[in-house]
Amino acid sequence: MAIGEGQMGDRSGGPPEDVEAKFGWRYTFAKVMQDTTARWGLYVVAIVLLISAYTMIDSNLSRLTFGAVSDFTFAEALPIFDHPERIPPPGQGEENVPPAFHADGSLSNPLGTDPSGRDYFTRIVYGAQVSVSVGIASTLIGFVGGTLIGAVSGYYGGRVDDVLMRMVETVYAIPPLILIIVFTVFVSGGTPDITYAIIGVGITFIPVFARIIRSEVLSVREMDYIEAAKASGVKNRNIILRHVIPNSFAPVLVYATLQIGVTILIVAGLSFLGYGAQPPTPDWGQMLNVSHGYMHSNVWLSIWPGLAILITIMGFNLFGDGLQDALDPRIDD
Amino acid sequence: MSAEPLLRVEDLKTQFFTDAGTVRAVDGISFEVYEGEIVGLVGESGAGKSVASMSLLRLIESPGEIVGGEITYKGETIFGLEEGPDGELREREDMLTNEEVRTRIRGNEIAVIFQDPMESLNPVFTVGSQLREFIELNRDLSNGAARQEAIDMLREVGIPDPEERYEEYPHQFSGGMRQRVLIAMALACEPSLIIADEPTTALDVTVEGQIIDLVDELQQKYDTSFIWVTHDMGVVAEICDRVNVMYLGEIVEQAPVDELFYDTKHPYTDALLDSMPRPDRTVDELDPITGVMPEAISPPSGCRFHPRCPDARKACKRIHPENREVARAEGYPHRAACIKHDVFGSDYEESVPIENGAGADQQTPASATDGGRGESERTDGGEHDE
Amino acid sequence: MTVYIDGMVRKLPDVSRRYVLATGTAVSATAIAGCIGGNGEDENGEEDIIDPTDYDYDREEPDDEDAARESTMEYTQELERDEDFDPIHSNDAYSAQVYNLVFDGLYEWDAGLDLEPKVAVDMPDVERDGTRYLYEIHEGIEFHNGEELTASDVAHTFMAYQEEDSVNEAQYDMIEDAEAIDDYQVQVDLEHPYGPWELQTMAISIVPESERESEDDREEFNTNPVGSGPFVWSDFEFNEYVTLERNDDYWDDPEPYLQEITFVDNVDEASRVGEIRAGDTDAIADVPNDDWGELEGDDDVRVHISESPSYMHLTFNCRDDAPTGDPDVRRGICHAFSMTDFVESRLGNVAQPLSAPIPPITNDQWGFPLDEWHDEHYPEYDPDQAEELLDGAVDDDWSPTIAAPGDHRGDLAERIVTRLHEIGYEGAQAETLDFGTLLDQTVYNEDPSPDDFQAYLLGWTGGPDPDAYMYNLYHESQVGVNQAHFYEGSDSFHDDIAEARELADQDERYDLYEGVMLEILEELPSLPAYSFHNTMASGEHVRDLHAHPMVQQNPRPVSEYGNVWIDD
Amino acid sequence: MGLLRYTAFRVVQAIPVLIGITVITFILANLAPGDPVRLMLQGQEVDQEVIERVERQYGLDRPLHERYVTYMVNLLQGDLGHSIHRDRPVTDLLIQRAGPTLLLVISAYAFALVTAIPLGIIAATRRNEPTDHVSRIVALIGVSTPSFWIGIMLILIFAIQLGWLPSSGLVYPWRSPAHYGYSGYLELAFQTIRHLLLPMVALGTLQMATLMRVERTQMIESLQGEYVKLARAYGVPERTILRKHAFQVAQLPIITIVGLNLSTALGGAVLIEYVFNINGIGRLFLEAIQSLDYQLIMGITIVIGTMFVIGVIITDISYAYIDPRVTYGDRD
Repeated sequence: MAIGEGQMGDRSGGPPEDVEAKFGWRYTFAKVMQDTTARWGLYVVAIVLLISAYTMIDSNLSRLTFGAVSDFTFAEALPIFDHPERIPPPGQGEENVPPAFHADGSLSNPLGTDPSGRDYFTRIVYGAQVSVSVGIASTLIGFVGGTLIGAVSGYYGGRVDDVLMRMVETVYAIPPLILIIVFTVFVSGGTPDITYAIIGVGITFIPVFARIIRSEVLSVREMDYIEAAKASGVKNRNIILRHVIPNSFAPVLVYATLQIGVTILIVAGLSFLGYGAQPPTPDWGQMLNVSHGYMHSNVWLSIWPGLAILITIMGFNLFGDGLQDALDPRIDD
Repeated sequence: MSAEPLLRVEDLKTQFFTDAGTVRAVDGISFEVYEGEIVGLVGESGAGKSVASMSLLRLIESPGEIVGGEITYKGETIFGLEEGPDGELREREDMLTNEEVRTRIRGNEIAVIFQDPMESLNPVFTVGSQLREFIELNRDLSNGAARQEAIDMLREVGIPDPEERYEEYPHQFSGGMRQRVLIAMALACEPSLIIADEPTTALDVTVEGQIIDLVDELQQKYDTSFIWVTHDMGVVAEICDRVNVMYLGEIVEQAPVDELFYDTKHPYTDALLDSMPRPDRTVDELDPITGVMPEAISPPSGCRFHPRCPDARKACKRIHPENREVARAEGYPHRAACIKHDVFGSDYEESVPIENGAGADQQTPASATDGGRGESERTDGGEHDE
Repeated sequence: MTVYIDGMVRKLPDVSRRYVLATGTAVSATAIAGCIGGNGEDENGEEDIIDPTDYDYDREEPDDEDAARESTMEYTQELERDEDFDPIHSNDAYSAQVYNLVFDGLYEWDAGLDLEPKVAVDMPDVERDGTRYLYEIHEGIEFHNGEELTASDVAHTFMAYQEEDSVNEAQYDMIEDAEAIDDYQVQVDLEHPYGPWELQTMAISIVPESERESEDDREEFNTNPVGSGPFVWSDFEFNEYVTLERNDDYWDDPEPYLQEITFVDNVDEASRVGEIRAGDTDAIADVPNDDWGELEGDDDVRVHISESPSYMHLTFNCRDDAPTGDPDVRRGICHAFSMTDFVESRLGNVAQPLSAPIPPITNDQWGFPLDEWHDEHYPEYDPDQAEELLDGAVDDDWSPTIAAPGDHRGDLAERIVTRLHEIGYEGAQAETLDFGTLLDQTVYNEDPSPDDFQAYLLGWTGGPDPDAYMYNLYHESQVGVNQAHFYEGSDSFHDDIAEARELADQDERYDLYEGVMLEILEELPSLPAYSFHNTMASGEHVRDLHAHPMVQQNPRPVSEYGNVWIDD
Repeated sequence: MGLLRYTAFRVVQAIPVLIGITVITFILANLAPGDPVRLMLQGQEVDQEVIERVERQYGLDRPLHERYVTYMVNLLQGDLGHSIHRDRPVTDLLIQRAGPTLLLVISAYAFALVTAIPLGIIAATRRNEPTDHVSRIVALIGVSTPSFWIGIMLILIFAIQLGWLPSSGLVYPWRSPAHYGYSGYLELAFQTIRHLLLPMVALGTLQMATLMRVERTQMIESLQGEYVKLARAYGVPERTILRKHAFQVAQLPIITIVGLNLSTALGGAVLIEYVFNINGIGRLFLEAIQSLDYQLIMGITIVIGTMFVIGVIITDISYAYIDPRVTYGDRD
């Protein structure tokens, strides 16, 4: 069946299929920087990426070097940071402290603490790494899987195309959140974990990428140099890898950027329901899961992670929109 | 010719205000259209032909704007400015309002045939219903009568089985057939003037011939005036009575068609004619115009054609010639904007020729404008309105 | 009747809520709560752990009785009902909350967990060394179908559990026979003396024999029950709501004011609190700890609380192959974190810390010296001692898993693990699991390896008899059914538990249980954690509502101690 | 091909996908951890004999492919199996729970369409003016915010702080007013809307924002179309151009996206039903997952997948109905 009519890419907005293969990096970058909103998007993305890279290195280094979680992390060298997973010992530290601007708040916990007494600001900052790495990792899975399936399907056509496309449509037909939860719970044997979530999300994104790549391949396939390669006896596999895929890349790359935002949204939902990141990992969705129980007693616990998600996804969307505009001459705003 | 022209355009200026600067798409053109004649508007793409023709209907969209000049149609002012008490320009009181232009001019007085028949029809409505809608709107006919008129018109423009095809959608028509529909649309509104904006460009040559013959025939039958916008001198020769040659927003030559071809007064027209395939010449003799037309956002100083002009001299860089009458034929003036003609009284003859050879080919629009507009002298003493 | 509930599975229903019971005669309630959690006050003089008796509201009477008799109430339960309303087969507290209003008990509990006669006229006569009980019942009690409740209905009820292969059969399998002597006298014979009988087992809901003769009858009866209670079954939509109407011909006093009561559920606690704050429902069950203050401070809301026989425990894998088979390791873990601190900071409004394997309210019937035990035996937070005990007893790369459901128990597991990390056992991990998975991995795990779990956190709700806890949670016969610590214990440990169960003499039972409990505190096969209170919140317009210690008795709209009406 | 035949054609085309959905769910469900029988008998002392009896009863002793065939045969007769945890037929449960979910999803869509289309058009016609900027920012926030978070915030603001709207649950318009103690159908309708408002907005915001972005882009594109220029040149009033000439063309992609986004909306319903305590399929799904009620999980997944496929078919058919360019049949 014809789910999507080639417009599956529209899940999150503008159709990417007409993007021209005009893909000079500098040109693109310059165009993105020209647009005020896209530029802000880029800044946000850059900041979030930097934070996650920093916290990732920091937490890994401290684990490798010092062992115990309670040991020194570089972040703690800065007075505003605490360790994201440390619970203050009995008698020290307080639970559910409101943000600093609140009458009962304190400057040492600018955003307050969570119900276990952990510094919320630190946790929000460290939460970036989970969202971002999950976003990127699962988009990558979808991207690679989709590219392979789409390329093979589009290149060979016929039966292969039929079978692959039916499979892809089947995966697409089950709403991602539901498919991912079923996948996560069953495959993990009832102990969900962020790894399963990443793989699950990646799989549900394969169809979208496959569809885009396939339609690109269908147009690339007819081009002269492919004919020439075929005629000169180059193997199918090599044609696909060396010629077809690289030439179909541009629109998918744009789409991938936009998709990272969608991924973060879905993973937030998963973690909120308890099927994504598990405690005590600081993850925004997981923090919303915990803070949901405190929505009446400490509203701020729900507000901060939500804002963090909102800003991050907005950054990716703005940047993706800018990238799309830069690569797609159809509409100039 | 003594009669009042149907349409008079005087010093029309249309500009686009973009982030990159002001684009003077139409920069002070004047021409007339008399009843029953086909007037050509010729030039390369980007010369401002389409903007000029859309200006006549006040169909210029933001960021474009008509900034000066006067358009008079059958004695009514489609566009006209006057100086207010504080010296600022304001719209004249007798100028038609937007609503008046829409209801009294567009369609029923001046109709349009667009360039791209594939895109001009709305894909989700039947051909007939679109035709009928415009007829109803412009001719005050009842629904049924408009429908009958539409079918008659379709037959008139040579569409077989018009009753059936009336119910069909644009995608079921070929390009030529769609252009016939557009022609039927224009004629059915019974306007006095039809602006045909490159109506045959998108069609292949045989279809183009058929369409031109059809228009020729219908024009004589209905005695409608046409403004025929094209870049193709061949079409001009075939169909037009009088021709305006446009270059970079200006009319550089204006003459009855025969005069233009046999007594060309402007080097640009010459170049256009040389670049046109003609039965009396071999392919080898084709001589494309050197260089590319600069962008209207930064026109060259002096004569705008001078960077590409084989006859250019130093004076051409300086002097910006207006379109002056250099001869008269068939009762119409033959105007040209080139200072090599005596009426300009310039120092052309004494000026040193400029080498516009292979080097000029490479000249980018930007470098062609080095020195800027400030230096240019206008022979008409006109004001820059920036 | 007999009910046990596995403690407080918060967010969504789980497969196994259960029951078990006991009875009692006893001591009046004293608030032990405050004494256990250290000084009970922090520096600001605020109490960290609230005292439920502070929330004993005075009785209220309506000014306008007629208006009160017009009132209707919606009660939002905290979990979905299984929708089994036949007391013989029903196995969940939330269905029980409904059917307890439809049926009358032979005996019913008062607010101190004492049994009081209801259908029965008085306490039973005991004969044959505690194996024969004679009951006399009130005359003139009518079922909702108009038939009289007679002794044969009572006998039928006692026997039905076994005859119909009820899931509750195990709690009644000591009954040898029950028969009506005349219309108003019943004789029940037991196979052996049964300790908990008088404290809890004989509190059964009487069902009409005539309505449940065939399998089909019982099927119908299960979702359209007929009892003799103060409310009559009215309307029911599976998994949506149950509505009961006042029984205008109720045989006993008082007759309810409420004309109608509807039970709905909302399993999400934040959403439930939202409902009561927004005034969308009249009362909700189970107030979350952190919303207590918010609701208490809300002028439109009244909070209700009662101690309950709930019991949370941290139980260890005591098999020899597990490091936690070593009592030093168990004690080391217990010293590594502070239970008191956890309860004070996370659950201070809705729970109290424990010092023995029975909840304080159960002890109200028995009077074990819990304070003393706490001081002498309960492991307090002492990281140095923890390190000392663990050092050498386990390897440095020891990586115990503590499994728990994803609620407050998950938080506790996380807390314990963090503390173990702090003293250098970096490999310790908390595993929060769905309830079904958790049970599979722990209790139902026939051969649990040290990798499956070295400790787990679960809960149990019993009643006034210690047997509910001792037998189910510690006796070796219950391994793989209710627990999985595989604790072997001293020579007499399991025998004593079994013996206490089959004794009628409560003093002898006291002595046996004292030894068993002290051994548990000493050897720590499991660490008593905390006991949840039963909480409710109601709109201010809901009057004369009082929380009951047994969760299945709430919201208890009508009793000798309260008669709820809505004051609009 | 006529519209009817096209419909039949699309339905036939959907069959492999529907079968695919059953295969995927069946395979996933049979990877279920733990022993379903033990789950079923939880809390009871079981011996091997009982386990085997139950296995036979549920056919769990037979090979996977045989079980699949049995499952499919039953499925075709409308039997989706038996919920172990709830001890009820899965089909009954789904029928009972489908109403609230459909009510929620459909009203969220209605909300999204009713707001997105006018806003998109306004933004397109006032391009780069303040109105446009504001609505674009709203749309951007809309596509960047988790729906459940919007739900939580709406509850806190409108139900708790302001007390204007209920915080949870739905009032079903198909029940009698008497059930709720309402005076009549008018009050029933009013209360239905009051209860629906917050979850509808929470679930619909993402759809609204997505549709609005597409609507704006499409309208801008459509307004630049030659046919709009032509209509202007023939003196068609601007309102007619907007409402008829440009609008009709711009709606085509919207229809497709409405169908495809059904997948997001159905997934979002899980979260929204959880946050608002709505007894729909979404919450049933979460409960089924919690209790590993695998027959129920399979049933729900298949039904939701089917709902999506039906949704896409409906939108495809309406697309074909509106867009004359679709030549029924060779469109894929």
